[in-house]
Amino acid sequence: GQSSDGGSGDTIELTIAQNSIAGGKNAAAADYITNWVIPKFEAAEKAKGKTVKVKFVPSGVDDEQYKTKLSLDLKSGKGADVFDLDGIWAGEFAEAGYLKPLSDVVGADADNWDGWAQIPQSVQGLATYNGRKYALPVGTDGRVLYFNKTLFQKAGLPADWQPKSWQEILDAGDKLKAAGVPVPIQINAGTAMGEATTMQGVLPLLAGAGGQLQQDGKWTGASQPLKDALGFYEKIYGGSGLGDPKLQQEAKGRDKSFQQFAGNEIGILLESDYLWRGVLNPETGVAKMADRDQSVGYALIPAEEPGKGINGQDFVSMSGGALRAVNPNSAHPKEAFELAAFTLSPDGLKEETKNGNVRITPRTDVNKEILSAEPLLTYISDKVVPLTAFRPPVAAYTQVSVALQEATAEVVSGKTPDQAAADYQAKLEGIVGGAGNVAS
Amino acid sequence: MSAIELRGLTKVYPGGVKALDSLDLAIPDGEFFALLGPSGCGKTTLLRTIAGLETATGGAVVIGDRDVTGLQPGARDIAMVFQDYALFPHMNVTDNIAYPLRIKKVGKAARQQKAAEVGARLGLEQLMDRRPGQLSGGQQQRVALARVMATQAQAFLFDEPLSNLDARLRLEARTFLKKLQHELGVTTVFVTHDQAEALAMADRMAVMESGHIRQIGTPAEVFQRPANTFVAGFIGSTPMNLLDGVVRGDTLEVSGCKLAVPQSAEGLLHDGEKIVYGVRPEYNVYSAGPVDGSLGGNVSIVENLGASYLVTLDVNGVLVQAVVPEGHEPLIGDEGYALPRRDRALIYRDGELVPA
Amino acid sequence: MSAIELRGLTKVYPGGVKALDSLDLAIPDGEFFALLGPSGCGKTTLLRTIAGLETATGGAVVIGDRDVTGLQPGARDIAMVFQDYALFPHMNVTDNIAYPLRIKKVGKAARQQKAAEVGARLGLEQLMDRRPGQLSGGQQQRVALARVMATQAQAFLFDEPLSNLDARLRLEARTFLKKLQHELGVTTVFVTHDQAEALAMADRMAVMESGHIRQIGTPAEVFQRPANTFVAGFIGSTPMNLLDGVVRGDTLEVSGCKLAVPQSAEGLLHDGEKIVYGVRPEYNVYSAGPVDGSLGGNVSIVENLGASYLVTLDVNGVLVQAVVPEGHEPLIGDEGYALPRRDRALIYRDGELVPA
Amino acid sequence: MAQATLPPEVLDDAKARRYSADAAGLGRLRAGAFVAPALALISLFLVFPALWVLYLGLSNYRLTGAAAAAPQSVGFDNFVKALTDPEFWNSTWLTFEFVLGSAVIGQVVLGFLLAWIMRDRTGPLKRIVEGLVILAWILPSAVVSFLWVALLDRDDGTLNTLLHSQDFAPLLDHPMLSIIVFNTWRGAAFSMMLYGAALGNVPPSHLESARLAGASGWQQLRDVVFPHIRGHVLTNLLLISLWTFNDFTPFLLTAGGPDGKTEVLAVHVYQVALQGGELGYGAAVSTVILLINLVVAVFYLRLLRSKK
Amino acid sequence: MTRFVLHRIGFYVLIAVLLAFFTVPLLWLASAPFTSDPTYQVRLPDFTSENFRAILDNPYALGSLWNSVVLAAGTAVLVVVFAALAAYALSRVRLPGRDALLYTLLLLSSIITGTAAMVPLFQLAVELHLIDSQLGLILIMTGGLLPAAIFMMKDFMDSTPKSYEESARVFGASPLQIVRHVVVPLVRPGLATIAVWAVANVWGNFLMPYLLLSDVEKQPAAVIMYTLYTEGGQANIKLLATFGLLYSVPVVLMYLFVSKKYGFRFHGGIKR
Ligand SMILES: Nc1ncnc2c1ncn2[C@@H]1O[C@H](COP(=O)(O)OP(=O)(O)OP(=O)(O)O)[C@@H](O)[C@H]1O
Ligand SMILES: Nc1ncnc2c1ncn2[C@@H]1O[C@H](COP(=O)(O)OP(=O)(O)OP(=O)(O)O)[C@@H](O)[C@H]1O
Ligand SMILES: [Mg+2]
Ligand SMILES: [Mg+2]
Repeated sequence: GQSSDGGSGDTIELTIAQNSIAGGKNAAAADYITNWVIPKFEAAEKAKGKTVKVKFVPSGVDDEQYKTKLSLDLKSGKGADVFDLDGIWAGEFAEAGYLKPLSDVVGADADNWDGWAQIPQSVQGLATYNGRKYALPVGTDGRVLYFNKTLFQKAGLPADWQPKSWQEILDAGDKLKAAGVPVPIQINAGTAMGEATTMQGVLPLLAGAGGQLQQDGKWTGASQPLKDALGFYEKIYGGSGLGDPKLQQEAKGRDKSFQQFAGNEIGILLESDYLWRGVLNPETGVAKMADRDQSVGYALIPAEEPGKGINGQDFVSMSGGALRAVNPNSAHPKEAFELAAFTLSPDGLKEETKNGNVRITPRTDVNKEILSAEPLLTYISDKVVPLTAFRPPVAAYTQVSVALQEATAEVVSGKTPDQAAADYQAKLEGIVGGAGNVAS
Repeated sequence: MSAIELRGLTKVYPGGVKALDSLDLAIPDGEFFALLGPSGCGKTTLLRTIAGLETATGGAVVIGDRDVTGLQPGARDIAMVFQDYALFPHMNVTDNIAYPLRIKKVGKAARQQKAAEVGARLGLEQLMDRRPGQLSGGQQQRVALARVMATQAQAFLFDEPLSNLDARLRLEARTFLKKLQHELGVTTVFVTHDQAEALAMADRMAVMESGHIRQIGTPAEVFQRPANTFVAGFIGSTPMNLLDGVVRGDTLEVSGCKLAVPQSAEGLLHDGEKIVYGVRPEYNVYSAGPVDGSLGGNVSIVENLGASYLVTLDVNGVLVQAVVPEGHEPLIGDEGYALPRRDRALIYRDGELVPA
Repeated sequence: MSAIELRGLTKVYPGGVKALDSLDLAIPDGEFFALLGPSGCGKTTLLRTIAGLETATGGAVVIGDRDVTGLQPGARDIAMVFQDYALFPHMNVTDNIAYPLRIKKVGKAARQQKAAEVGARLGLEQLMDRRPGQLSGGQQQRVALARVMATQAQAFLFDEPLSNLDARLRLEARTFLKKLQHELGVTTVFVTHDQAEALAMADRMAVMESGHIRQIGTPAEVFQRPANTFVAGFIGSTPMNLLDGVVRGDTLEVSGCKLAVPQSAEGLLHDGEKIVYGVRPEYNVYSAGPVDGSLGGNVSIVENLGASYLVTLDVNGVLVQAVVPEGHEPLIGDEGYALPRRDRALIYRDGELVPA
Repeated sequence: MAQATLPPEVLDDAKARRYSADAAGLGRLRAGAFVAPALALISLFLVFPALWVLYLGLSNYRLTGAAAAAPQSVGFDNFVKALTDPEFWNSTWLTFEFVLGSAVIGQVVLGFLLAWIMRDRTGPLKRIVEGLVILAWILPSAVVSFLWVALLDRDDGTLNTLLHSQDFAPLLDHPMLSIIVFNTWRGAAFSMMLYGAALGNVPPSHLESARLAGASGWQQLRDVVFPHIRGHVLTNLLLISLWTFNDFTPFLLTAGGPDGKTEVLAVHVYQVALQGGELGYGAAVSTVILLINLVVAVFYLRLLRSKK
Repeated sequence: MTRFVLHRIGFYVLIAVLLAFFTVPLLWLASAPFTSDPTYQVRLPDFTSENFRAILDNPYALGSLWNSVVLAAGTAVLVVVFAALAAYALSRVRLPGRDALLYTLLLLSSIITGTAAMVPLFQLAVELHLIDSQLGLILIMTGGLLPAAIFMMKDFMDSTPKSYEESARVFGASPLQIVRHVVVPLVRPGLATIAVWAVANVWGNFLMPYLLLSDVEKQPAAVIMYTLYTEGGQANIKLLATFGLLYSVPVVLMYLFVSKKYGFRFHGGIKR
């Protein structure tokens, strides 16, 4: 951020940081920044008569560690001029003063950015805290139920399966089980899976039961929707044989669930679009599935019963997404914002998503074009994003999330949903500062 | 109490060092036997092989009338005192002495009584509660002896038990030890590299060199008639003069002097043959004036031996030593003559005593 | 080469042990001076205080005519050989010998030449590239000497340099060392606890006891007329007989026997007073039959000393030793008589020699 | 080597005790100068931050959120919170199991066993055994954790392959035992080396006198070896207990799971401070760990001094 | 005799069990990097070099190994030099409160390796302008390792005979000369042991290098190892196994070198 201090009078030096690195984690994103954004942006600025030098600061670590490093940097007035962060961190960063409203940092340019018009409200919400925009959304995602068509066929289930209620999922699971599928249903649970349990497990279920983590400034405790969600876990892991309780405890359980899904051992799996893009991808996935396009089906996550989901929905999902922020300490906030915006320009996004690196960008105009060849992402963009929900972007969320994971773990290891919900409420009160902030 | 017999005992260390080379030795019951030899000659190895701490490569060890070659050390019924005494530093004197009994599962009261008894015999009554670290060297040595005595073993093995003591204590200890062995009558093998110790204490002794025994005999035999130049050079508080000479008729020519043929070799030498003439400094009679048949030269060193002096003469470039009683010692540079006693001088041919 | 003088030297260790107690000593230039005494009497401390390795608690150390009391060891211009030689195990012989020169910033070529020279003088030519671990004890000792010689110091300090050698090597080494010192003429202080070594090597010697000097003199003086019973008991390869006695007119009654008053004490004793009668075994003339004025008893131990025997008589419960020439040794249990030489026997009153 | 009248250890020992004073003539001042660079680095990069941690423990400092911008002193609230938190006690208990199992029993016993059976051996066998043991010690933990996941994996794990067993999941069914065995494997080298040196200092003649008296192997250990190496045992215990107490590597294997069954204190602090962002509370827990370490150290030192 | 035979058999069985215990976990590292599609299963490798090519394509892999070498060597050198000097002085001169100081430092050093200390250390580095500086990181890690190093080193120093130093001193050597000429050569195995210990510690350290070095060009292998995961945190076993092997080789080589050259020796026991 302060790097410009040392630069010669008219050269503006900018840095951009992401949790991505060439040859490692999110390599494609890193390549995009270094090979396209930086040269193009410098050229564009040159054309405007400004000499700008951009440096990319790569990283390739756990999100927690990236967050720690980012926080420490920002706290001490350092850090890159432009940096990425998980949308869920917006609130806590804002409260800590690590992030400031864009219009305060950059000025009117921020509000006048032409991209806003292309970004759906729900996605804009990711970057919004207390009604003000703190960053640019980088994209979004969504969760669906994947299923293995080969196994479904064996079990006599349709290839265009779309359950309407939780019971239908369980019924399908029974049939799969009867057909000898080792793991009929995998819904992430337990602490070992970490946030995957929350986002690909308990939160979609909670939403499906009509519950929300936080409502009107109060946290939801041992409410009926939570008990229902935990009850669903019990039906899968509590001796029915529909799920594999041990897998939920393994430190590398999620990896293994991917391997097993790719290896035709799991019938139904609740996951995000990342499974399709990054895991099963026949070319670049970590658990490649050569016949992904033929044998993997997907369906919306149903509410517990039709109309019982949040806002009376029949189907639900959860979404997250990254943000690209301008460092409040930046010496050149305007140029930094320009850089951030440049990375999210239509041309840029198209460039970034070339060569199979397709993801759901924040811009509808771009999505239309790039997703056309990707049925799943189109499906998510069209069908899921409109009905999806987001996590509360507040500091306490991380701990609440852990408490939720622990609640599912308790159910998997044999406690009743009521008991687990009560334990959750007790922990919640500890986290959010007393029973006054909790509604049950 | 039993005799010890070694038959063709051989010990080769891993690495190829042949420390004992087919060695035969018989030590009768009750004898105090000293093993003497330069460093590295195999004394310790011999002792340790008897004890079973090293396994013999070949040959047999017989104690009493048991062949113990294959037995564990603990089963051989022998006791050993190590050079450093090997007292356990964390046990007091009583416990140290009683340790072998504890291993033999003797009851606590019984073994403490035995320890007290043996300790008293060695004058340790006042020290029974101390730890080894609080004892002087001589006291430690007595504790080590007491521990050995408490075992009532068939034989005692001592590996240089006195060499850690200072010179004065050593003298006392050797008198003490000798007396004790005499009283107990236990067969004892005593290793030392101090020839004075061996001479003073042993009933019989053996001189070893690189895994072989070079001479066995009583101290007087070994001192007066060393069987070969090796033993001759090794035994004696001052080394024997070993001078190269040639037989010239009935006389000998030794470094330019004419000497008489010693009594023991009379008639056994051939004219012109090369021999080594050996005479101990104690048997060289010194005089300030020329004497027939003596070795004459200039005094180069005079060392005080207490009641006598060791005078080194430079006889035509060869050093010859003689012991001179006090009051008669010369000054450095004086002329002097050493007359060997014919009854004590010896002749070595090819390193072996004549007659063998 | 300089004289060494100690004035009222006191050393108190932290913890309160007074190792040297206001000690005065003057060692003239070029003298070979031996320090003798039992373990713990302060010999090492004295040497180390001279060297500056310990700081004196009181008094002064003067070397040549410099008061060096406050100087660092390196500035005192002395050289010291430690008991364990302290050869640097990671350097070869050349580097070890040249080390003092390296410290003095002598160039590499010059110091290697000097090392070669000194090494040659001590017969180390073949060994210059070896490490200390590859040398025998005697060779190590010579390297330590060479290193000290290379320094060309004013004085040499030796702390029991021979006690790590085996008995045979020790004899050779002491002759060698004595000769070397004689040639170099460097003032030398030599610490030992072996009285034979001190007698044989020293020009003069001091006997210490717990931080005090008990006697200073030539070896002959100290051996023949020990100034007190402590020295008398300490010096001599066999300890002096020290017998309690009472003056009865012109004779002495010692353990039931009537003895003549020694020449040296004639006319100095009072009737009835209690004295200690001292006579060395070497000065006890032994005979098998009764002799007037002798100590008679039964032989309890006979020890071989080589060309003579040490016979211990039990005289009415008191042990008396005499040296008997070979061929005359009695058997254990025989009756025997020891007649002290009047010119060599001594009288001690309250532990001090009469006349002082 | 030529004859030494005194066995070297006797000589060394006596010398060391008697002339422990300033052999090189360093003097306090120069000794100070020698210690200074180390002390400077330690003060700056260890003592100062460590005190800072103690201070942080008294605040509600967080990585993010409002408390990051303006941390407030909360007195001993964090400590009260820790001491009333069952998870903390759970972690403490697990840590004791972990330290006791893997350090005090595992590493010490295995390390001693290795040193003992290798004590008078030379040649390739010794080199191979020692090399492998030390390899386990020096490999980076990131790599080592993979090795053990591969070993203990429920489906394809080498252990399952070797045992021809199905679905044997040590990390899930016996998580604590797994990390104890793991840490024993990982750390035995240090104890082995230390005991190797210690055993070298046991005078052979003492062992042999015991053998001559007929003592069995166990009796020799009890009566001769242990009394001799007590000091080494305690140094070793102190160091490896401290290290194991603060060892974070189990996290790489089990991530504290399943269900917190392996959430030892070091992992607990990691989760509290890094994943939960509660730096103040994390610092307080660290302080408590420090105090526990202190108690352990004092306990060992007492033990060392007691029978002297 | 039969007892003896049984004894032998027992001994070799025990050795075999121990060897297996220490070898079996290592098998994966020997096979996975050479297998085309490695999983957690140990399989007979098909000896592909593709994985190595893949890791060499990583722009940071080799550089990070070099950085690790720099950091480890730098830290080891500082730790050894400073610990040796300090341990020597502490061993030879009774400074007041020496033992208490050592134990306190040893205890405090355990806190510094934990997560809780990262904030103070980071802030300190910021204030001292040591962020993004390998030297700064080396200094910080040295500070953390020094107490234990001094503690162990002091045992080595305590057990070297003092007469060597006294002898050098009589010849007029200065204290530093004594340390250089005499003490260091004598305790070399100890120095080697401490050096290996320090290297192994630095080699595996992830958190501090990651926090204090932003510039990826300066980051060590421990950090780069973490980048070989995917967006969702999935291990790229292929790369990880291969890099893990490369990452292990230098420490192993260093150990072999040191153990051959100096041998390992430990001293222990708190002497008073
Ligand atoms: N454990 C061993 N391994 C290999 N060689 C050995 C071993 N012990 C002794 N030796 C060698 O065997 C020979 C005899 O050694 P031993 O210890 O018996 O001699 P020694 O006569 O007792 O000598 P010293 O007087 O020095 O005690 C020597 O050459 C020695 O180096
Ligand atoms: N560093 C020390 N601290 C305390 N006391 C000491 C120290 N060094 C020696 N002493 C004590 O000072 C006295 C004299 O010791 P010193 O070493 O000078 O005796 P020594 O005559 O050389 O004995 P030895 O013949 O055993 O070498 C002894 O009582 C000894 O215990
Ligand atoms: Mg021996
Ligand atoms: Mg001394």
